[in-house]
Amino acid sequence: MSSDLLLIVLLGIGAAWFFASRRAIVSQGQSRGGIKAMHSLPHYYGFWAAIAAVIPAFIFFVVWSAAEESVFRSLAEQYFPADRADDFRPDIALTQIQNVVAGIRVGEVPAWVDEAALAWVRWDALASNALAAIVIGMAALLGFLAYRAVNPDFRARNWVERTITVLLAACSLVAIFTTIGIVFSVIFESIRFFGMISPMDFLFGLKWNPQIEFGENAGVGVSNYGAVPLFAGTLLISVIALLVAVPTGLFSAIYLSEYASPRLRSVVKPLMEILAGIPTVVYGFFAALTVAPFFREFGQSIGLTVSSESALAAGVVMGIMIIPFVSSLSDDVINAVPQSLRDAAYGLGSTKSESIKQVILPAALPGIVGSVLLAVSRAVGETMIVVMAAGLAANLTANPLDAVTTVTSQIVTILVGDQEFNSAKTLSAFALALTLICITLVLNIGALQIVKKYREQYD
Amino acid sequence: RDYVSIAGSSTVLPFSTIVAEAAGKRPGVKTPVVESGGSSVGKKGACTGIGTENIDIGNASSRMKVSELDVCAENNVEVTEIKVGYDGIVLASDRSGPELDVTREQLWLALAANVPNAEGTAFVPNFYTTWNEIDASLPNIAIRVLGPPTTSGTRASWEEMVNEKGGCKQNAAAKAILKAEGKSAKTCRPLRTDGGYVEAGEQDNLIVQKLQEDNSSFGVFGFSYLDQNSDVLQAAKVGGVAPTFEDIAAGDYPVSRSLFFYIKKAHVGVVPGIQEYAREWTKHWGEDGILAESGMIPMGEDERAVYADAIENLPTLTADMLD
Amino acid sequence: MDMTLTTSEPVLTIKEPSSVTEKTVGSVHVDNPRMQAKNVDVYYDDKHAIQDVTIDIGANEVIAFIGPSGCGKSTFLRCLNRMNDTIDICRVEGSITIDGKDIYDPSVDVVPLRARVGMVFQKPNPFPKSIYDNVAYGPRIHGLVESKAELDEVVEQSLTRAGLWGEVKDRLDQPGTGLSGGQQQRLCIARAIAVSPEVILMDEPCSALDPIATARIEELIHELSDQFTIVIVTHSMQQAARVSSRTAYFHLGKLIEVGPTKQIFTSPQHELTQDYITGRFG
Amino acid sequence: MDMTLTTSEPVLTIKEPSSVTEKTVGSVHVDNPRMQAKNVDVYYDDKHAIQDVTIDIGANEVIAFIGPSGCGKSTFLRCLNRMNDTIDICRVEGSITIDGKDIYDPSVDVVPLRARVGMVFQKPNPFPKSIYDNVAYGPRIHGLVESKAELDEVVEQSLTRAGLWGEVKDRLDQPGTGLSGGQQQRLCIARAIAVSPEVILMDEPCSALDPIATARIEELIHELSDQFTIVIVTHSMQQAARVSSRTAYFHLGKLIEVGPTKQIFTSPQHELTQDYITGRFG
Amino acid sequence: MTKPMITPQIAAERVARGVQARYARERRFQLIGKSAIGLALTFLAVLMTTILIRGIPGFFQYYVQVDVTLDAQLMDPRGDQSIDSFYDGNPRKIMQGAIYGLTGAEGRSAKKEAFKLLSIGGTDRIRNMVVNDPSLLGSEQNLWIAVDDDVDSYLRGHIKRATDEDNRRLSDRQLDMIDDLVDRGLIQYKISNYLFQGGASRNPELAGVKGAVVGSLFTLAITLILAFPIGVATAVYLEEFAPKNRLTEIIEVNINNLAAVPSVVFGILGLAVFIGFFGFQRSLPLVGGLVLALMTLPTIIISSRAALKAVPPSIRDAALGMGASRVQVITHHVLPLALPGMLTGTIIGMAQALGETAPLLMIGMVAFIVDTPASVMDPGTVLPVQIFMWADFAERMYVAKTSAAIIVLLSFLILMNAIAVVLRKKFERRW
Ligand SMILES: Nc1ncnc2c1ncn2[C@@H]1O[C@H](COP(=O)(O)OP(=O)(O)OP(=O)(O)O)[C@@H](O)[C@H]1O
Ligand SMILES: Nc1ncnc2c1ncn2[C@@H]1O[C@H](COP(=O)(O)OP(=O)(O)OP(=O)(O)O)[C@@H](O)[C@H]1O
Ligand SMILES: [Mg+2]
Ligand SMILES: [Mg+2]
Ligand SMILES: O=P([O-])([O-])[O-]
Repeated sequence: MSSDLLLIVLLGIGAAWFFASRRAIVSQGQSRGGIKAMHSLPHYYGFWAAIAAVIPAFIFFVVWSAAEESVFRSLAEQYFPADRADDFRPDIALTQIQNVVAGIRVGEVPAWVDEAALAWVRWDALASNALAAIVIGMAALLGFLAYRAVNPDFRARNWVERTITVLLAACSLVAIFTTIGIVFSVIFESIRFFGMISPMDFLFGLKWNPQIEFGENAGVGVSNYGAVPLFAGTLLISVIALLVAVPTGLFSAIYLSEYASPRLRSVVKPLMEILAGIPTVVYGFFAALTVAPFFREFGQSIGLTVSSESALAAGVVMGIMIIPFVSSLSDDVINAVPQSLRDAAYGLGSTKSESIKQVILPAALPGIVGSVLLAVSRAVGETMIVVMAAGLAANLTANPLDAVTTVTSQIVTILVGDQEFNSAKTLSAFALALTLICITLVLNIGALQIVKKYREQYD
Repeated sequence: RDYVSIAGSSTVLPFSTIVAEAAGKRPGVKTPVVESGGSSVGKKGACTGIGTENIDIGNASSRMKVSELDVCAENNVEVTEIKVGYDGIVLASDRSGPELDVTREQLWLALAANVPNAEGTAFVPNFYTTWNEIDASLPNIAIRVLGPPTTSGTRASWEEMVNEKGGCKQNAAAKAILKAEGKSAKTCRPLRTDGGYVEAGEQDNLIVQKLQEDNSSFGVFGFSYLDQNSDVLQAAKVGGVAPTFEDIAAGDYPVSRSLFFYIKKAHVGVVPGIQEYAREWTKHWGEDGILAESGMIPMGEDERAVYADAIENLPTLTADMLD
Repeated sequence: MDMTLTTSEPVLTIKEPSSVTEKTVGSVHVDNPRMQAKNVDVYYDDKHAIQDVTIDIGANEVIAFIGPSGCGKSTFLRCLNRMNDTIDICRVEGSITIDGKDIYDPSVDVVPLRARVGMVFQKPNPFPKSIYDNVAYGPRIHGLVESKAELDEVVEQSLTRAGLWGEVKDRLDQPGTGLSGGQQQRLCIARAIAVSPEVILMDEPCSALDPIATARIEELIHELSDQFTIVIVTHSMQQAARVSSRTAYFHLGKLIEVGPTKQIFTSPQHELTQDYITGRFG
Repeated sequence: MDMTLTTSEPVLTIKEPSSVTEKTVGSVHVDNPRMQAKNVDVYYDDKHAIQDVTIDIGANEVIAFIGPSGCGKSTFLRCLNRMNDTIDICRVEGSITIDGKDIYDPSVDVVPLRARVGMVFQKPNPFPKSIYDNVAYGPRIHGLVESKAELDEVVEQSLTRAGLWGEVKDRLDQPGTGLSGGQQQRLCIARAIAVSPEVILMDEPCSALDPIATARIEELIHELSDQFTIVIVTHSMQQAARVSSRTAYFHLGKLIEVGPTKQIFTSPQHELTQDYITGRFG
Repeated sequence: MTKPMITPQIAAERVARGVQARYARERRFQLIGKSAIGLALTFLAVLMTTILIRGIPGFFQYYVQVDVTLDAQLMDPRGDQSIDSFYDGNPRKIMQGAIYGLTGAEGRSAKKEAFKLLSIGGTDRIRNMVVNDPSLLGSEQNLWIAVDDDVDSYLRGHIKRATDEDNRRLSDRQLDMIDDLVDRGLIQYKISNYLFQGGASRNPELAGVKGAVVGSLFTLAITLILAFPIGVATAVYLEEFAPKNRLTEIIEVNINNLAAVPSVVFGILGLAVFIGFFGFQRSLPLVGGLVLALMTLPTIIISSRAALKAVPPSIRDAALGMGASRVQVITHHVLPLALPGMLTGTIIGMAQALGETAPLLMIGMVAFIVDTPASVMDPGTVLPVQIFMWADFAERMYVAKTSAAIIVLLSFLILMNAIAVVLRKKFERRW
């Protein structure tokens, strides 16, 4: 039986037990004085039986399906020719067998492969029948047991709800597992990196200049892995972006929530949100070919040397991109400031702007900080604009007219470009990622503290 | 897996995809999937692991080194090397800008991280800021060359062919210093990071566009981008030779390299379509083929015959073939 | 004493004030009016929330507005310093004057008006700022002081008058929101008096407070009454009786009766007032 | 009549009930108790909001909880159907029984408990659903009816008993939130009685309503009192006097005095009760 | 009681003194607000205009009208009308004949140049015609065949006759032929039927976004199917069930932190876990969807929690007071009310997922994939990747195609948002 069909059958069995149990409880209840005499509503008994039938069987199905192939592969090894040539490759042989099973015959196929494939097909049939039998049997049996257990005193609702709660809790673990997964997928490489480059040099070094270190080029250039210029560049570009996005976004939010008519607001807000959805390649071209030359020419006209790749161009365009993060989220937060604070300010004779500046904004600060943080995250994570408009040169500078680069764009460039998995250069991407995550973690904990502190203050 | 999986050099990618697309037109053949990643990913991918979770063919814009072949040996993987053509690395600028006719040695002086000092006694950080400081015949404009980042094979080739072979090994002062310090010429390779050479990402189109914004800048990229944009770009002559189709093919243009792909032999006969894909190359790699049309410089007849033969017989690449 | 128990049977018929304009019972005018409302009507969109109310508010008196829920006490109170302007759908007709000047005149600025007619709200609403900044807010925005020293003095004086100085003088830089409910409300009063208003409007200022805190606020109102005109809305007749000298009874948007507090509570003249006072409803 | 005016000077000293446990004045027990609270203490974290309260609630009586703001009336009321469970920091000690069964017993399911002890809140809070669905919600989740016809009947009956049927029978499918405040509150009462509870808890059910709506609700309470036990929290002594047969006076977390309403209002025995009744505070 | 330092009279004077300046400040403040909005909208307008102006031409391309005879001999050399036979055929000859006829090209080099005017898509097209309908063999057809990308660029004015012949990709003779065809009305500018029907192609005139659109659909479907329920479930658990303790606080910080993790790191995760550990193939929309789902999850969780917080407690109280269980309160009352807010978060998250390339680089979705995926287990790519790759191809005509693809992506985005906004409106029925 194909697995799709099996799953449908499984659902069918669940549905059957649902209806059976529901019916059973209704008729049992009848003799006891109606639904009122039962602990739970009939459909909870139904759901209980369905859960009992479907969930364990489904888990079994998943585990079996995951394990099946490796079992077959080990079984298939018995078909390998006894007199194996030196270049006999078990994995390729298995692939070949599986190809034949899938109906792909490439070139001439040795007889034993055909035999193995035939066996494989047999096992497959056997296994899928066995699986079907077990899954259906399990579902039927457990469903039956649940069905039998049904009686008006059975706390079906509590059990169903407990299952739901467990499922919900399981979902909240996904976020945890994601983090664990991320840490695990960068930690080993990072450790290897720190085995080659001392963490001190990495964290406090002032020069970032990794050279290709493999193949012909091994040991040729002197690589520097000082991450400070990257973090400084990230900071510089983010600050420029925030200088564009925060005032524009915040003032837009203020105007929309405090002054604009609801209609204007309902039109302008989604319009501004489009800015966040424009692909970053577009922003990249815009930054590199429109904004950067503009700054350069403008700079020249007033006697400044502005390089074509400048933090300024990248930062400004990135700022445009993240305006909606600040405007939309701040707008929500400003709206949520209790009316009582506005009343208090107006009652004392504040003008609107005074009450906004001195009361509403301070009160909304935690939320605004949150929205800015989200905007910063987006800015820090952005690569395309940086690579296209700010270049990749890791200059340690505070001059926005210079070319700089950011952590994320280095990570992406390293991982996308020519690489060798054991070179310090490639590994440095993982170390950068790990460091960045640690830094954002600290930032987030800090932000949480700010939010906590201010949250105590109003309301 | 019922399709061919290819990865590697971003230089070979455009040509590889053209062939893949053509190969996929046959009924019942799935078009191969071509990923980028760089030459070393291609070479390493070809050499690591057998089994359908690994790639079948690796593209590379530089030939496998013995050390790289060792990886294959370690993994018990045999590969076949197929050369498909050449690519020239050009230095180009906007047509409205000054023309440039330089030698590789001058380019080295303009772009290397370290150059011999005026007395020729030691390497010092590159101090040239304008072209005419290197040689009076060159224009009096600031040195500003946009090119690929350190993660690029194109850049590595440039460093090898210009800085090492065309620069340090030709320059008397440099040779003397190297000898005195007991260093190999390889140490001449790194490019300057003080702004004379600008890492502009691996987006060659962007470099082309930036050159049009600023006509005193030069850009380093593959021949095909020059070919497509010949109406707006002019190429610098290197060693007196302009990067034309004919001169690169003839080997006269000094900054050019060969393009390869490596077939994981064990997958032939397992994953369908590998050899068919390789054969497809032979249909297009001639002077009139669509690959030439897209800017790949074809090999000569004889070489084509050799590699067409290799595609049929799949000889295993061995270390002595590489020397 | 038996008025509260005239019946333990529910009252079924509540009379609405007749809809033809009926004159308010009692003397709506006083000799030395600080504010005067004449034929004021207030609408929320179509809803006629205040109907033809005419009343004087005397200088330095404490006047209480009482009446059942929804009768328009708050609405009328908020007209007195144009806080209703902040509600889009609210429309005010008729005239309200302060010291003879119409506050709804187009030439009148609400900003100085609200500095003259301060407001204290039902729920204490200190700003999420320090105690000092809460009190200093008004003088600062209105530019009432010339120096930091002067500001310090205004803050101290206001807090003292609000009976809070002793309790907070050592922690002026701590957030106002950290105070207890009663203290917060006194802080709000201090904040209001810091701009030296002539009139202070209070909308059920004690309804969120416990009896002990309430007693302190009432005491404070009593003390402030010799310098300020105070209008207080309250649900509690007892409170009205304790703090006010005049009382106005509202019913479904109309001003039914006005008079000296003593008189309203002992011998109400209008039937509705009487019913309310005697607890037949409310 | 003069009790409200014993003084127009503010009262400055509010006595707190002495902190040593002092027995509640009056008879806390009744002959036919439906619910019994014994030595109940409630804490919000450290805050001791209810202190050692013992009281019986008789079958089919209307009992009123009165007392100044923050004295714990709502807190105690919410203990009676374990609505306090929803507040994390709230901890209840002592025992509360309904028909002799401890409702805080770990084996007790709150769901059926709350079906037996219904609740009506201060602010009318109909579900954002149709009028019909509002009333049908309880019977549906508790499985009280077997068929649509039966459900229709329950809905009609409940609305009729809540005195709302006539007003809404033509628009049962319209949103409950579209009704006026008083109608909404009656809808909430209808919703509560639709599950045929034994006890209905009402927390200031009329405080958001105008006098006309309030009168209807009081009438309704009166009518319901012959089938249900009703516990009502109110700020208005008049209302307590009108609707209840027994009254309990709370003060700062303590139950000070319980007794027949008439007696509490005419001859309160505890000093605090007396002060409150006579309007010295509150 | 102390005498007030500032009497009401003094106060009134001082207030009056400053009031004009304060109103001026108020007006300035409003003006700043308006300019901020104006500025943001101007940016948007500039960007959108640029995109539209650049992109619209990408929806069109030039076609040349040719008459061909589907010669059975050439098309079906084996004569058995089998697929193999058709693929052994030589439709190229037929196209050559047609174009030589049209241009009157004589001589080897002229013929070669003439044939280069046509896209190679033409030969594929006539082959497909007979494959799909063998009865067409031998018939005469009048077809509009796409011109080669260089010709297209010339017609668009990107290649100019004024340029030195050596420096352009078309010879003078070719230009003459083209001009002649244009004069005869045989070349026309028409809506491109390759853009939406074609997959990725290295022939810019044949390249289309179909594969990428389908890939994006598959990927986003997986993302939505996973991220929305899991995100909402997590939010519900944290907001409604979880005890407030250290663990939940850690989860909260952790989720906030995940929102700040650069997207490429999710790609690293996907590579390590889904491809490395679970052994999925590279380039699968399934894996892409999984990675993007993990990336989108924090956004959805954070906004869903905010939406849940905003549900008025009175509704919960009402339902609890009726004896509803927690799960019932949530499913009957809280979720319906919180859904609009949850949808907002989903819109933002999905918009970001739609535009992502960096994490997909790591899992092999940045690849040249011609075939349109038929399921989430077929290799596929997505729109932003397509844009990213096209933007870097050397051929000029990709500039227009890229811009057109950007418009397609934006339309996709706006469509997605519109659906969500409509849904939100529907649930927002405020009672
Ligand atoms: N913002 C508003 N929009 C529409 N109607 C309103 C608004 N504010 C008040 N109303 C209505 O105006 C009437 C008077 O309301 P108001 O708040 O003035 O009553 P109140 O006497 O202060 O009542 P309470 O004692 O409950 O505070 C009420 O019917 C109320 O519903
Ligand atoms: N959720 C809570 N958390 C902490 N303290 C609370 C909470 N709810 C009530 N309290 C405190 O418990 C005490 C009793 O509150 P409760 O709401 O029961 O008073 P009440 O008599 O109903 O007052 P009111 O008449 O204002 O409704 C008050 O001091 C209050 O501040
Ligand atoms: Mg009010
Ligand atoms: Mg209460
Ligand atoms: O990708 P490369 O060809 O530069 O190695």
